[in-house]
Amino acid sequence: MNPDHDPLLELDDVHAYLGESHILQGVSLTVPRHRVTVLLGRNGVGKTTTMRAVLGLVRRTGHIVFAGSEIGREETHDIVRRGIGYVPEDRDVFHGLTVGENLRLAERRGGRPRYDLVYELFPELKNRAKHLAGTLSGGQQQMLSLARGLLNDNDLLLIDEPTKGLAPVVVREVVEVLERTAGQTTVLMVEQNLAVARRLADHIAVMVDGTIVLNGPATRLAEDDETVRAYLSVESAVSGAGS
Amino acid sequence: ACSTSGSAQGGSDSVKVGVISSITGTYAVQAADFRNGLEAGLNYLTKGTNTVNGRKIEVTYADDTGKPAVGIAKAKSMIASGATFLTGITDSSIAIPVAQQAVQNNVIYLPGGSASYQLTGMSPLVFGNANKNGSKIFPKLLGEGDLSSKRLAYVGQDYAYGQDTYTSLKAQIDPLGIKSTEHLLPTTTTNFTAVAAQIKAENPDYIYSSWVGAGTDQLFAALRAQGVFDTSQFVGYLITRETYAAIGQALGPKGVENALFSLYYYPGFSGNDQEKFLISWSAQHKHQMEYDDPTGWNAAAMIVHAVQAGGTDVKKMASSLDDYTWTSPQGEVTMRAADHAELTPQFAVRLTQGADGSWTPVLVKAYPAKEMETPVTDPIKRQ
Amino acid sequence: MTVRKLVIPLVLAGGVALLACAPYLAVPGLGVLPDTVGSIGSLQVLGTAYVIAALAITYDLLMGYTGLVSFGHGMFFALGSYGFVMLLAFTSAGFWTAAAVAVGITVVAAVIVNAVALRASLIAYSMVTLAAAQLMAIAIGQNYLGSGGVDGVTIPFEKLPAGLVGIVNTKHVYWLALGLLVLTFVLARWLTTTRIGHVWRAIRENELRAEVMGFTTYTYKLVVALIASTLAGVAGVVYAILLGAADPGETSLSFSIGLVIMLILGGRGRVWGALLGAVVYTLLQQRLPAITSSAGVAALPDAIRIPLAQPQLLLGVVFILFVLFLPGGLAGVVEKAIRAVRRGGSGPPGDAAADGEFAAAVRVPASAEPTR
Amino acid sequence: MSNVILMIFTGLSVGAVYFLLGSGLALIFGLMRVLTFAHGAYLTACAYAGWFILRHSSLAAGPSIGTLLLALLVGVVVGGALAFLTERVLLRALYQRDHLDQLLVTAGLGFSLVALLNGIWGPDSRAVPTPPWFTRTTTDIFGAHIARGDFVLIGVAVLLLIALEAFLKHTRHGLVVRAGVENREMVRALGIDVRRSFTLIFTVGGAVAGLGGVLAALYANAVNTTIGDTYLLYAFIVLVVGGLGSLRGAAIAALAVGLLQQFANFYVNPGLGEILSFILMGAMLLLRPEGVGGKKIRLI
Amino acid sequence: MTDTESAALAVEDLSLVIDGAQILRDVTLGVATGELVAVIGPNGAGKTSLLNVVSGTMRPTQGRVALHGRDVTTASPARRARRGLGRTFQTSYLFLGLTVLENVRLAAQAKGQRFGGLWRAPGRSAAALAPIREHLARVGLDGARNRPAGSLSHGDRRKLELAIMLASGSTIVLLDEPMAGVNSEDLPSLMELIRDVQRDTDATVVMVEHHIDVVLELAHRVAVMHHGALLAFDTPENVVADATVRDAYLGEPL
Ligand SMILES: Nc1ncnc2c1ncn2[C@@H]1O[C@H](COP(=O)(O)OP(=O)(O)OP(=O)(O)O)[C@@H](O)[C@H]1O
Ligand SMILES: Nc1ncnc2c1ncn2[C@@H]1O[C@H](COP(=O)(O)OP(=O)(O)OP(=O)(O)O)[C@@H](O)[C@H]1O
Ligand SMILES: CC(C)C[C@H](N)C(=O)O
Ligand SMILES: [Mg+2]
Ligand SMILES: [Mg+2]
Repeated sequence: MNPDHDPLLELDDVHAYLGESHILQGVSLTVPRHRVTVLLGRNGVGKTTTMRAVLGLVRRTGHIVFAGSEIGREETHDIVRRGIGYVPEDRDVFHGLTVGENLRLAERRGGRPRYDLVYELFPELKNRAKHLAGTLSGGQQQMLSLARGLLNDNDLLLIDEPTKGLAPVVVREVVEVLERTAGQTTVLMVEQNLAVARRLADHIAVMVDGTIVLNGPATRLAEDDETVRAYLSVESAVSGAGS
Repeated sequence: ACSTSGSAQGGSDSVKVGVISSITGTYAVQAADFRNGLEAGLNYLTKGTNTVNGRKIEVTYADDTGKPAVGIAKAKSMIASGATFLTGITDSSIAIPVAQQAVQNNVIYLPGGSASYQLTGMSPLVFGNANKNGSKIFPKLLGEGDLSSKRLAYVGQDYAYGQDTYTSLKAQIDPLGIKSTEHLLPTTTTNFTAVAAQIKAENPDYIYSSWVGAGTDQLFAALRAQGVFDTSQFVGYLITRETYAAIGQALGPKGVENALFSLYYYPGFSGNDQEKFLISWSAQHKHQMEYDDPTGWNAAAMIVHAVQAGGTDVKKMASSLDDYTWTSPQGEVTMRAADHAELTPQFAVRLTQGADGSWTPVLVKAYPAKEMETPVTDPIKRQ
Repeated sequence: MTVRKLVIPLVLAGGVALLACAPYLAVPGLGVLPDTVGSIGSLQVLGTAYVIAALAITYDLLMGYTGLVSFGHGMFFALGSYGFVMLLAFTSAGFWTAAAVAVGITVVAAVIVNAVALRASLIAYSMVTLAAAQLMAIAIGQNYLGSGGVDGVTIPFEKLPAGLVGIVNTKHVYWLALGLLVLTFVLARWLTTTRIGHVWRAIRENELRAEVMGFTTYTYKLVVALIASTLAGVAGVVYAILLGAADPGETSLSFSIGLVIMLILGGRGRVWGALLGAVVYTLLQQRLPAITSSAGVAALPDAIRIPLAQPQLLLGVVFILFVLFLPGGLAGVVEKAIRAVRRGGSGPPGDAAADGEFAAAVRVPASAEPTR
Repeated sequence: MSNVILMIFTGLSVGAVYFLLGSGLALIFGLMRVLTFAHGAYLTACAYAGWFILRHSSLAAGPSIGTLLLALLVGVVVGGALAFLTERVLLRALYQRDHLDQLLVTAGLGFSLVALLNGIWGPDSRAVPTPPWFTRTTTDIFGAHIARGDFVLIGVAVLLLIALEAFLKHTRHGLVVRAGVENREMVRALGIDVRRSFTLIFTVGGAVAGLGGVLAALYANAVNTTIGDTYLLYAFIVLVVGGLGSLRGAAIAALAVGLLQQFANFYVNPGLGEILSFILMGAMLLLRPEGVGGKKIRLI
Repeated sequence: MTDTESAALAVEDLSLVIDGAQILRDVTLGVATGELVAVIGPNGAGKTSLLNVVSGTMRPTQGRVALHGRDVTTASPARRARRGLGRTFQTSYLFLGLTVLENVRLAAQAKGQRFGGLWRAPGRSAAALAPIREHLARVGLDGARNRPAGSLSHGDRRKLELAIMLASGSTIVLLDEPMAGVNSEDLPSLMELIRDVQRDTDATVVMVEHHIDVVLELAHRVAVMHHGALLAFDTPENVVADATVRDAYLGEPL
């Protein structure tokens, strides 16, 4: 089966708005099954917003098809229950809840939470289960956030900068786990650490100012290094001095 | 008065009366009573013409909503549009500043339901209602005979009204040799067990309460639970009809049997023409009579007399009311010149429960205004 | 730019001049006011609205600009009122002495209460001020120092300057109230544009960040609290003159909540929003009963009449609708309208804020804030 | 001695009433961070609902146990329903906004609801028929006359504490709401319908207020439109002293405030207890801002 | 090793215990004026806590903190800031409702606080705004200056933190993971920026950073923390060569 012909997630002309700003201006993107797709782009181009649009966390229009069904109009919790794990860029752990409670909250009804996997990857979380998540260090919070995303057996993982704030050793472990899970799970991730991106990416998508300008197999990243770099160094019209 | 405003002259063909009351708010019942009594009184005294000496009595009503700021604004605007009389206020915190306005602006203030002491003796233009406080009925409720060995415990709200009531009570019972203790509690009290236990420990012969409004029922329940009513006789006020049942129930069978209350107006007692008229007027207007209906009637009586005797001169109108006596549905009423305290009859009643479960006061004894006269403590200073 | 700089003060000055002429205007009050604009009743209502508006502006400095939600701001207003009236009534102090001492008392109380309350965190600050105000309410309710309990205390009017006594002089009291409002407004407007005003807003946004930046936030908060409380005390004195009395209602929780409501109606964090909200609130409160007790309402069937006959109910409903549908308050509506008009004229939408102006009422989504 | 016992029991029963109202507040505030000023109005409305059921009973004999339970049930249902509607209609739109907006909308509702009750039944007190054994019969413990109702109140408060704690422990709703207050979007992004839990918790809070309202009406023998506000202030004290949102903290605080008030009022000076309650609240906020049962979190 | 007496920033015997957990243990560290020190260490090693104690948002249970030789152990964060200390936060910590420009301007204002100046409006002329816009331009945010900080993307917020730092004119700068979330294309220019500023103003910089390339490129010396203690404090080369550091922190390269 050719993954390109059977994408797990497909965005077609998706527009998203924040306040009065038009952030995504017609994003079209395919995320092939059982592959890692890395979304690249400068700060402020709309990578995070794209993920949030898939989850229904921002006002959006256009078509979003997940595993064959249109989810562009569904509510966030219904979308997520279809089998999506989300690791936000801000960590967004619940500071007032303990580490254990954070994980308990992430358990999906009817599913089998994979505590063994999570604790093996981040043993620290087990030791700190009774502590408030708000007392964790930045990196430890990132671990918790990743753990919440990995806890359930999801079909799709949306991961926004998974290695941000992690020590190099841990980055390595995370990469290995993601490689392992990629066999059964589909991953769409944003990653600024180029080493990580290179290692994991099967597919890439490059964003400039709210649209996808490049979307294809990662071999292009190596071959077309110049093109990709050219896109990536385009000053964003939103945050750049040019506006 | 500092200013002789043109307002008092008004239109020479009409007399303007401004009624300010809590049409909405805590004292809405009193406001409705007052209005009914006033209208009935005016109708009766002017034989339905609503004119005195050829001058029309024009009454306007305003809602103070229980707020002094609103009440004062209404008063000022009524004064500005030529009112000669202001009346109708139940809430003391509005009555006092409005009475001040009346003095400043050469307008006559007539009593509404407010029981504040500060109104008596304030000014030649201000007429107070002294019935609810400082009444001689207090000792009468305690019974005849030698009382010198008796003890009384007083419970009241810890502000001017409750404090004043105790002061006047004490002034009446000290000469009789009755020893008394006072228990003043914050108006916001909700649990009365502590005070009930204290009173129980004192084992007084009488327990006297001037409590009104929120907390009344808890107070009675607590006194009863501690068995105060088993050993002490209750004496106190009855205010609106709505509270009869709560008080009766709380007192319990034994407590209610012994309890004696004072009442400002006992419907049906005087049986005079005025009362008959008020009763039929109320029936016509589908109004349930209460203790403040005569307050309105009394205001009407004073207005009509003042206009007859004083013409258009405010000072003359006011002085015509000094020591004026009239017949009201309550009986004979006098406006005492020295301090402008309104002397009215008082009634001692018991509370009884009818077969249908409703509670009604039953007359024990009526006291005419003369017997109710208290010493003048705060005479009006006249230049 | 320069045109704006000239036009706005001119318009404001013109507005004030017009309001100052109100006592001589025989324009109909159109139901908003009890009578014609220049009538005594209307002047009294307007005067009350002005004083309350001045108070609301001082509260906006605290709550709208600095983010300090006090539930006891009425306390300082009441201290001004009670201090002034009680000094006049029970001491030989004259008018000016009483006024000055009353404001002095307010300042001392404000220093004590705020120095203590500001040590606590934000929500605790609300509660400590609530506790302080309740203690004062209890003290007044229980007639401490002759404060009169529920009756309040009235001004012995012989001690007032002759020009403030009697309804013929209502216009003087009106001007006094207007003067207070103009003074407070100008002062607040100016304060909010200064550097200190910017620090207050920074504290509202993120206090710890401001502290780490080098602002001793405690001192800044104390300064704004003192300014607001002192002005509230002055407003209290004027209110006492207007009312002829000190009124225990000023100490109640609902009075202080009323201030919050005014800011919401008008739009918090904007001086003229507070002004607008307070005026509308006061007018509604004074005028709704007239509507609800009108003959038209009395004739309605019970199910409609009962709700309509309760001004508090209508006020509550109006207020709920505002919170729900006009979160920027009246000021927000006006600003939106102005922006729409300007946009229709020229310039791209994003260009409205000039360099150095605060961003116009940005609503940062909750998720954008760091979870603390 | 008998006075000490009496004061302990009345202190406990006053504390129980404070807890009945305070726990609903603590639940709502502790989990949802909504400081609801409508809570007093719920209590008042439910007190009237209870009175509505009880008023047909004879005043002398008092209502039967069945009627009593019915009144309690109606109170709980009315309180729950009011809270349910409040949450659905008013609060739901406001979670993305400042907590102050939520406070204000409930304050507006509180105003309106009390005004409506005023419009229908007037400002005067209404007598609530109470079974004779509730307020009028006493049990003697070491010579102190303790009203039987006091035992009922204390019992109900204890049961309520147990029930609420069990509810939070054995369901995920408490967790969902606490997390939802911090970051609503993230809870949704975990696949949880956060709105359901919010509605449920708010409704439970209202139902608890309803229970408190009917009991307060029985306890006072009467209802009027101010009873909610009277208790609300003390419920706030309990909430604050207990540590914003801790149920157990609220229980301890309610107990402490109740006892403090009774002893101060009895042994020193009536009214002192009320003043001391506010001083206690102020002191607590300054010395231990997180309250008896609250926890501190790292800021950065 | 810098003598802690003459150091711009010195901490001595610093310990921090919260609820029985030892978060910092006897940390002694001196950073010379004009030196750029990187702090590395596993997650939860205590790096941020060290910055918190130095900047005053946390009080140590034991030990001393000195800035330019002056003891500030009990001083408030604001006092330390006025002594020239500035810091950024691990997760951006900004005035979200104020514009980007205002965020930066406040930092500049904090530097020159004078009582009289408080009662004047901040300058709005082009000349007055020039230095602020200059700072914004250096991090690439001048175009966004009138937008509320709350509407910036994550990476842009990190850049704004740096601009704030520039404007504050601090002589001792603590940076907590300044590069986290910054897109890879902008890394070199921001590194350049940090180096330039540090050189031009002779500022003392302590930077916590997990980007090992950045550390190697910028740092004069590297402090390694582990379980709250200072494990090593040496040149980047020596630290990277250290076997324990490799095992506990760096691991195999990807
Ligand atoms: N609340 C908001 N209002 C207006 N614009 C916003 C808001 N939040 C974000 N934006 C803008 O939306 C654009 C896209 O933001 P997004 O967070 O998706 O970027 P990103 O590609 O993830 O950037 P980064 O790499 O920095 O995380 C940015 O230009 C940002 O400034
Ligand atoms: N308030 C607190 N209560 C309990 N533990 C705390 C508290 N603050 C910090 N800690 C713990 O102290 C340790 C050090 O935290 P710190 O934030 O300093 O780590 P860090 O070195 O900055 O880590 P990272 O690289 O992940 O940001 C962590 O284990 C953290 O959980
Ligand atoms: C007897 C009461 C109705 C009097 C009222 N409390 C007053 O203001 O004086
Ligand atoms: Mg992003
Ligand atoms: Mg850290």
